[in-house]
Amino acid sequence: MSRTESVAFDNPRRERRADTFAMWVFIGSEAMLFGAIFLVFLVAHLDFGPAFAAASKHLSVALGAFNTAVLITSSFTMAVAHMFALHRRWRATVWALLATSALGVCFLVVKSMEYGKEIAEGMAPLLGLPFRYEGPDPVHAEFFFSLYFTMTSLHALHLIGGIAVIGGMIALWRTASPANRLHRVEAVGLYWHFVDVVWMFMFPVLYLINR
Amino acid sequence: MSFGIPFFPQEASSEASQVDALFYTLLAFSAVLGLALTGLVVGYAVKYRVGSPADRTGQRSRNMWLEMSWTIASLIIAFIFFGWGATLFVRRDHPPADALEITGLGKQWMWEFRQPGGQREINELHVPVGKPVVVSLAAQDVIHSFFVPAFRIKQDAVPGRTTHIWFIATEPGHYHLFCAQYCGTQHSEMGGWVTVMAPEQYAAWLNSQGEGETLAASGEKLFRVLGCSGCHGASSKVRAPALEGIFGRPVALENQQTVIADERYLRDSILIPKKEIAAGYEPVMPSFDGLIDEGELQMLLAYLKSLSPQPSAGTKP
Amino acid sequence: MTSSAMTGTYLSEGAGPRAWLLTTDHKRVAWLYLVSLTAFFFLGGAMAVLMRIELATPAGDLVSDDVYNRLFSLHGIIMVWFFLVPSIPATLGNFLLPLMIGARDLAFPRLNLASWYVFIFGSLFALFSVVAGGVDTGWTFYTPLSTLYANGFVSTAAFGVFIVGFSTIMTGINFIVTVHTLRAPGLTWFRLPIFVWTLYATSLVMVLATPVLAASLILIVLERVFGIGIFNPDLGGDPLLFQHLFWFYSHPAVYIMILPGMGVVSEVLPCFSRRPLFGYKAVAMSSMAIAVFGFLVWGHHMFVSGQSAYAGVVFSFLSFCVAIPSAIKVFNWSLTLRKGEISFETPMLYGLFFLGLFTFGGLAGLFLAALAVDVHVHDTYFVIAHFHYIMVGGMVTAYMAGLHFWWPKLTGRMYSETAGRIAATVTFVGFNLTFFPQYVLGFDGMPRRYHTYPPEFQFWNVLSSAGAVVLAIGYLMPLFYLGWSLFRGARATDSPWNATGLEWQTSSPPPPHNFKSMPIVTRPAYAYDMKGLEHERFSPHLEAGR
Amino acid sequence: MSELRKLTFGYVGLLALLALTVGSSFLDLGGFNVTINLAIAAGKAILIAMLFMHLTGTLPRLAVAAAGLWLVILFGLTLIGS
Repeated sequence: MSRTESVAFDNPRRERRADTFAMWVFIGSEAMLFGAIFLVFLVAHLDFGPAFAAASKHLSVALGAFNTAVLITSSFTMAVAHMFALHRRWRATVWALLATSALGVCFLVVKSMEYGKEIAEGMAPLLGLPFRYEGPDPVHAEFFFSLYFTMTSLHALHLIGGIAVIGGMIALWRTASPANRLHRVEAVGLYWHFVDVVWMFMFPVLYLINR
Repeated sequence: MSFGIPFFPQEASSEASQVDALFYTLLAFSAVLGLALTGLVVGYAVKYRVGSPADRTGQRSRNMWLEMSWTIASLIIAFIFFGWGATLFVRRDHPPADALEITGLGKQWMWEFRQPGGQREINELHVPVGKPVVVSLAAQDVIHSFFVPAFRIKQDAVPGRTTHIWFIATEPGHYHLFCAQYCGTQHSEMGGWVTVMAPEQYAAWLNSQGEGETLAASGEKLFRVLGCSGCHGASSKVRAPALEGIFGRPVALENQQTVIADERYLRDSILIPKKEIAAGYEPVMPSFDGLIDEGELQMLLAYLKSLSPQPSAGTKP
Repeated sequence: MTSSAMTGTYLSEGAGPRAWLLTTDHKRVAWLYLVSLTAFFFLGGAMAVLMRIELATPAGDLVSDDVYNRLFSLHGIIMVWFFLVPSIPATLGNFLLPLMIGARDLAFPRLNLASWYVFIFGSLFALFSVVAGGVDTGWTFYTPLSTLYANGFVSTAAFGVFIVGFSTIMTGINFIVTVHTLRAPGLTWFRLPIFVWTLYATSLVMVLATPVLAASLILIVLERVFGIGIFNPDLGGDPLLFQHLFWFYSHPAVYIMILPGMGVVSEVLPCFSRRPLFGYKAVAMSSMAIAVFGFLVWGHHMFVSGQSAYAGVVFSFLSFCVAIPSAIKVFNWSLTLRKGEISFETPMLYGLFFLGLFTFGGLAGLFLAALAVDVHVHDTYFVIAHFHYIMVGGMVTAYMAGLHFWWPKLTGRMYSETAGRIAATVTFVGFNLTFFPQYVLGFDGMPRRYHTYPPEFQFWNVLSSAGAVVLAIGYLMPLFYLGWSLFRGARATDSPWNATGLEWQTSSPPPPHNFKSMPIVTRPAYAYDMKGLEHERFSPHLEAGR
Repeated sequence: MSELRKLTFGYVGLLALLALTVGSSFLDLGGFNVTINLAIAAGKAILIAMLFMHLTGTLPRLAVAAAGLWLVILFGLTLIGS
């Protein structure tokens, strides 16, 4: 019985299939969450295109592009970890997982540098901070930055969640059976890649409006 | 009214009898279908109760023909009701051209109306019988909803845009006016009466209210006080689009698009001037967002519309 | 039977708070939900009774306008998110889904327990809002009222609902995966009980709609706390966008609530008619159709909101389309009774009352989908009557039917049949007395959410308030006789109603992992017309070849 | 190990698409910039889904198709209203 995590299954292969399916359903659900926020952004973008384009120019494309590359790399290392897990090369798996979470931390560090710069320049319309914006239509630029902070911080929260889960998984590594290790790596990997996909859309939508 | 118990609301507009025709048809249909189903279920329940001598042979648990036919019948009936309701509904968008235009402003927790002659009313609305009336609605704070049950009409007043409702009152009288969209603490107190009067009495009532300043006239005054005329005026040094006859005309924009200068465009141009810049002009106009309230905005819109000769019946965005 | 019948059941496996609060047995988790949801049901119900008492007179004499607004807002929030949405899935569904498909548990037992803790955590926020002074936005949280003008504890309430949303999603994922991967050998999709089909359809809606609600509530909280302006027209935001997002969730949420009720009735009616469900496939498919079409109709809440007339026409058309699968179901249920051997035990009474109330609620839906009529009755008591006929007359009645139907399986005890029949009848009478007058009130033009009203509406309001008292009695009665049966009720046999379905093939109450040996299914659901079903449908001694 | 080669191919492809999307944004193509950006993002999503997430099997595809369909409904019907 201990070969499966859930009493409902009597066979680890079926359990792994169920886990994978559950992750995909969860990802579908998450896609709806981000979809709704993207919809809000799209409606606003259609209404205030020029203001949004102007405001978008105040974001740092260099840092954004760098961070995108970091996330792509982390997805790659995560996929590599899964590959090692399939071949039961556990030590290599752990190293790849550690690399993945380190890249996740790197993304967050760069992101917080960006936040810091934007707050210092007075472009964060949060908590009553003064909004100083040199450009046309500051009202809707403020709207843009509201959406920018909402979307990116929601994404960052998901990333923090992913890093925490990888950490927890490594902490429990010794107690898990090989089957459990494999389907945990698989489940976390799916989540990680999904968070990456979200950023693949967020980056052009926020940073690259008609440079 | 029977024994003072209200079963049916009064019908006091041209819309009311048509909506009621659909309503009562639906009611008859629902009653027939509902009672038939009830009868069927009760009938079966009695006939096939345990121990009854009813014949139970030849039972089937599916019948393709029967299932297909009730599916198709439901579809046809549904489409008839859909078409009927939609036909009545789309007329809301097409008020008669000669309609009397009244502005209504919802705010927590009262309705403020301005007659075409400028007479101001709070929680009261006087209209003549037999004449189309358009009410242009705006909201100062939260969403409100203009609802006159006897007219069978309702329209939300949404902050940040202008909406319209029109009707032809058919019966002189005194009718409830409600706010139908929950709007905060005193929501249920927000409302009053619509008084429908014969045209002569309406004219007399208007006179007794004193010849107020029309909305457009107030708007014109505001236009000068706010300094709009400094740029938009004929003799100004700053080049700004002339506004004579602008309402309802197409405007070429800087980004090669063209929009019709409807209420939405004019409102946005005052509050968000950078959003749609007229082609050939510098985007120098400051935003008046926060400097004027909804009531003042309604005045400015009325003034701008008054600069156009054509009838200014509501066009929805 | 002796008390030894109770040993070796899921109830006898460990007592005390630890054994219950840390359980991962789906049957015990179902009880955790049952107890917490019952508390919320009576809390929300008490608020409704207070409102009805206030409305017995036109003047606002019992409570102030602020208090009244808080009462209906919290009544809505609690009833929708803390009772109706989880009601049948989290209690009966949790208990029965694995039993009905021959599984040892849900696919993810720990996730299941976690979902209850998340639910409780979220409900603490909502309860805090109640205790701290309430919310006065209505359950719909319309902007900009909720973001800029309301002065209650909107953020905590919205945050509570947001958290409870996670619990809903967890349950939905668990159910979907369970149905796909844990069906017993031989249990093909078209042999599944309709209750499983409806739980599946509901889960689909939960998983795909709840995140959109979560997004809109996040934005509300952000607007209130951080002052961003996504729905604030002064900052370029659009208040109607909130309505789109809100109803994208909240209209399908209505189907989250009603679909499992339809499933319960599809179990009860065949059982007490001794007949297979008429048109099984059509009922199964119409459940899926409702789940999908339910997403296409949200704009019918916005016909007079200022959205374009074109959108109104499209949404009206789609709303009429969603009426078809519901109509098909009603016809099928009615014809199930034909040539049956009908008996009228408590679950059947509730089931028949459901059929009537759902039909009359559904027919009112036609009025609301018809554009020109909706313009008149929108935001009036007509709407209140309509959705209470569906949600309370339909859903809660079905919930009571299911609770009475499976009570012997849940507890191993029988309740007093007489008391059950009386309660069902009192509920039915009280319900109609409460809500039928509201149809008339709505057509007469009384707007909803009114603390005071013009005196000519008083007659119908008094009737409605009197009905509410009767209805409250009808709902309180089961609390007593079901509670009494827990300790004094006669022992139940494994299948007291002689029903088909795998859940009746195991003992009452079931053992910890549901079945002593793996069941194999050889027959379609509702094989009431086949002889000797107890022995053929379920072959306990055949071990599956896997 | 051909698997590693597949993953590396995906990785390099993703970086190339990133370069392409950043580069294209500096060209003024009018309204097409947004279209191109979104198309490239969709391409990246497909690469990740197919190569990194191993999107195979009926059930996972069912989940993705459902979410996709529902997003189309959400976007489509909201935008006809505004």
